[in-house]
Amino acid sequence: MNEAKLIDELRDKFGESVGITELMGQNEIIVTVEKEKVVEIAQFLKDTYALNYVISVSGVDYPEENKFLVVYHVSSMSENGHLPLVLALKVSVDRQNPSTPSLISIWRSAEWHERETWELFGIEFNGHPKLERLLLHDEWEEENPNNQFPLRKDFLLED
Amino acid sequence: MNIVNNIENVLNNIQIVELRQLLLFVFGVLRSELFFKIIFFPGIFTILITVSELIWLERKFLAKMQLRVGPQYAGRIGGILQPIADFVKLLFKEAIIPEKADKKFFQIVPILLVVLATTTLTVIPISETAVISNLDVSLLFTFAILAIFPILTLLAGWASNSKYPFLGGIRALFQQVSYEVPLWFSTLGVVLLAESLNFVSIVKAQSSFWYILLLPLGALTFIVSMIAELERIPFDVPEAESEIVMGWMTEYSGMNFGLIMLSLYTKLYFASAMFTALFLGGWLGPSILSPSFWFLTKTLIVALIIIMLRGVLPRVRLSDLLNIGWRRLLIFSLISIVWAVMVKLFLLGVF
Amino acid sequence: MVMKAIYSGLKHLVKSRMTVKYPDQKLKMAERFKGRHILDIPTCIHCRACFRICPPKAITMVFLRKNEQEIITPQKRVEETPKSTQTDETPEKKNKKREEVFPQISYERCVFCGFCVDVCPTNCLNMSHEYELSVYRKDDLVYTPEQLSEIPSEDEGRFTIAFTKRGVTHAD
Amino acid sequence: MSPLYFSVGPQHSGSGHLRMKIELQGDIILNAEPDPGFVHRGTEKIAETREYQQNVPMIERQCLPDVSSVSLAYAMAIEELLGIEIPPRAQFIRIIMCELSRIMSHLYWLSIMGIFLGHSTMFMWPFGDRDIFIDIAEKITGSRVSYTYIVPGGIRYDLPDKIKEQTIKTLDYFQGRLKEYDAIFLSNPIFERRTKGVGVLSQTDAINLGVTGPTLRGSGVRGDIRKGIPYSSYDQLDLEIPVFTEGDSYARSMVRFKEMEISSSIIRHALDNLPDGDFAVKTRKKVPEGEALSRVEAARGELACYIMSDGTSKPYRLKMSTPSFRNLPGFSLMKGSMLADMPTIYWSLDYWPPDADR
Repeated sequence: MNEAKLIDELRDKFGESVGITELMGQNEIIVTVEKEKVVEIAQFLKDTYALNYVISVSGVDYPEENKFLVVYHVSSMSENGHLPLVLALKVSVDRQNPSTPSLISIWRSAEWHERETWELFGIEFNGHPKLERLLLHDEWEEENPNNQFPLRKDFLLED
Repeated sequence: MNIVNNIENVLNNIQIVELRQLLLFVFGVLRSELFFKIIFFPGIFTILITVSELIWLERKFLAKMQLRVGPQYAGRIGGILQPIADFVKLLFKEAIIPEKADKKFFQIVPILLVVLATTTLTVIPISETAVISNLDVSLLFTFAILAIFPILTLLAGWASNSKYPFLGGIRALFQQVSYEVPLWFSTLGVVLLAESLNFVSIVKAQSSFWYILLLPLGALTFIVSMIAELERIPFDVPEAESEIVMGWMTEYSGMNFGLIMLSLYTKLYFASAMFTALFLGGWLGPSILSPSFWFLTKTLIVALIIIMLRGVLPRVRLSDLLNIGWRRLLIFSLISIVWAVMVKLFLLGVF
Repeated sequence: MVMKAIYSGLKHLVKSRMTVKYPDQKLKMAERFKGRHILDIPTCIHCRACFRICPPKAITMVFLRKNEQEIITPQKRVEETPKSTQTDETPEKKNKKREEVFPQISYERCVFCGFCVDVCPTNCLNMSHEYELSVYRKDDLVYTPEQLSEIPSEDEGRFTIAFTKRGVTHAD
Repeated sequence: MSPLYFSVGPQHSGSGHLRMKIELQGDIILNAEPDPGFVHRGTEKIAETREYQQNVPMIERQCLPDVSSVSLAYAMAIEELLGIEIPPRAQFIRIIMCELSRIMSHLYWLSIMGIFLGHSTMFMWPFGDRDIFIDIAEKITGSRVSYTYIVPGGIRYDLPDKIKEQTIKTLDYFQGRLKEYDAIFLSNPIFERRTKGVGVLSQTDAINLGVTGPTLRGSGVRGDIRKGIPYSSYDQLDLEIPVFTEGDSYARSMVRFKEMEISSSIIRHALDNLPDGDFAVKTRKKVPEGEALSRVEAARGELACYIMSDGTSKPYRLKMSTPSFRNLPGFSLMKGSMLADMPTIYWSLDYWPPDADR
């Protein structure tokens, strides 16, 4: 399961839409991808490299660079357990109207994670069946109409 | 006896006629033997004492089985007065009646439950003489009273007018109705052998053989369907905490809840008393000890078995509950009747 | 069948009980148990290390109160402390003599993690075995340095876990 | 008959801090949808305002029955960022603490499973026996529940001296207790009747839904990080993973029950060949820039801790992907089952509301 082969294959298959890729310590790959191609790349990863098990989806806010980063951590799980490979698929999203295609059709397990990222960051996952209030209480919108999304950097805590 | 005499002649020379007759009548009742039976021996007083001690016994027995202490401070010796303390506490607790509830029925049900539970005990003979009403159809009488309980529980569930009690009430109805049929069939065997419906004569007929030895299957089905009738742990479905909080008792609080608990444990006492009367030969026992002592120890042992089951078994699902009720227990009870007939013809023919 | 369960249940009727009857029997705490803090006032060098490390910010630095009698409520305690000590930057200049401030711990916020004990250079702040800190008024939960310096009474619990033949129980 | 909507609410005796919106037709559940968030404390937001070491007590409070695994995941992520190597003795003591908290967490699960099925004795025994393990943890770490013992850079104190004998004695006593639990509850015909064939999760569904931990291993997938990607010298310990293929509540419960035996044998093994040496390494306050993902097998499942640091002494972004949050899809198993199966399925997922809400 050598990681370099995967990166090269990704490079030649998708060319420019695959941004910077790094090889982290023990078998962990970071791939940054553009928004448009993310669905195909995810489908490709799932089919050829059996990366079918989403560990977590986390949003990261970069106010200075005016962008969000949605990080999909995906690993592969087969009948006899974990395979060590973990791939961090990063999608950068514009901060003003953040929206990115939802990957539920490919990875069913990303559903709840995407819903939570939508609620705490405000990143639209179009195609997600059920983007509804999850962790915060129902009257959250009325209470703070302007900054609704707590995990953004500009949502300041008093303490 | 001179106290009685001089009270009597004091009453006699009261001038106002009506008052005199009334007081004489009241005094007559007070002295009558039936009054003593109703109020004291097999009646209200013993029932209350034994029932509250049954509650204490259950909590202490389960605590010991679960390696914990149980009631300890009330009444210093091992919390013996804890049930009384609970009832006094419940007296002062606010009996909340839900606003949308059907007030009339909501309040009648606990009272009716307690009344019915204690009336069933009037026919159970604690000893040869100590039975309040010696009906010759006393077994039939208990059938009738026990048939009213499901209606009351459904009424309680319906009157509370909220979701959980409604579900609990329906489930209680399913359970109690479907378990009454095997319950009565299992007693038929006993009636066949004793050739009478009267408890006293049933017990007398067991002088040679206790019926549990002759009809083991009947006894088993009786116990199992009685536990279902009492809604106790293996068949605790109407009051399943994890699904529908407290079933049909959810909305009751304060003394209403206290009365319902009292009626539940009175039914437990009645169930074990009926089992001893029907199958363990009520007060029959070697005569060194008084007959009522024998009756009470046997009832206590049966109650202990029922309580022990509560500490040992989890709750059954509603679907299995009904399966067991209609399929297995019904067949067992029918077999026990056929068995009783065989025993009647061959075995007793010989004696 | 059900018999196995019944047998196992009945077997436990003879086993010994697990419960510790708390008010009369008290558990003997482990030697490292992290209970209420004890402050050794003379050795404290007012370096505010505990103030900075405390995760829930339960420690505020206060002066020792000159007169003992007057009971101070927390608000009063908060204003009383000079403005500079509340901000968390390091004391202004090393050469300027440090204000004699001592840690005042509010047990409303303290999570007993023990970081302040680890980080204290002269380890004048340690933790006793006392865990019975319940009070009637919330303000009494704020322990002033003087209160922290009292060594709690040593009525230690004496009951420990004992493995007997009849199962586990708590013995003296 | 129109379906009956009712919510097994946050204050319901059968759910803990979680609301389940249940749609009932007669006795069959048409639709059961969990509504978490009642104990959401925003740990990830607060973590960004505190230094790395100050976060340890707060992060532990995410999953209180299983504290060491949470703090281990957090500590390992920071150590990966700092690029430091933990001395072997600290790694072994960390294993002991994790396995201890796994046993305690499974005991907690077993007692709640007992009371959910109406077995009051099964509620009391495991809670009582959990106390002897709490006593060991108190002797090692100084606090009974939230230890803050595993910190970035190793552990805070070494093992006290007489701890080995007490642990061995406790584990011997615990073997006998496991037989009792099995006799009175797990091999009880009514328990088997209520859990076999209830809430069946097939193997492919388990992987697609992304569930983790005993819920996964109950459906025939050998998914255990301790075996798949050994961390903190788990590879030096022999470790067999209980896997059941039926995928129903009974399988998930038996996985957890078997894991208690395995954990106690791991603790014995780790205690026997415990390497000596120092137990912690000096760490710097400022963590170099970068990101790290650490995966730990907590009692409820795989816990992934993802930290992005920007070179300051405070994390830029902390994301804990907790096992209970990833078992939320498991609630869809309740569709079509009976109301009486709702607690069985719910608690066979070993769902811990604060763990999911963070």
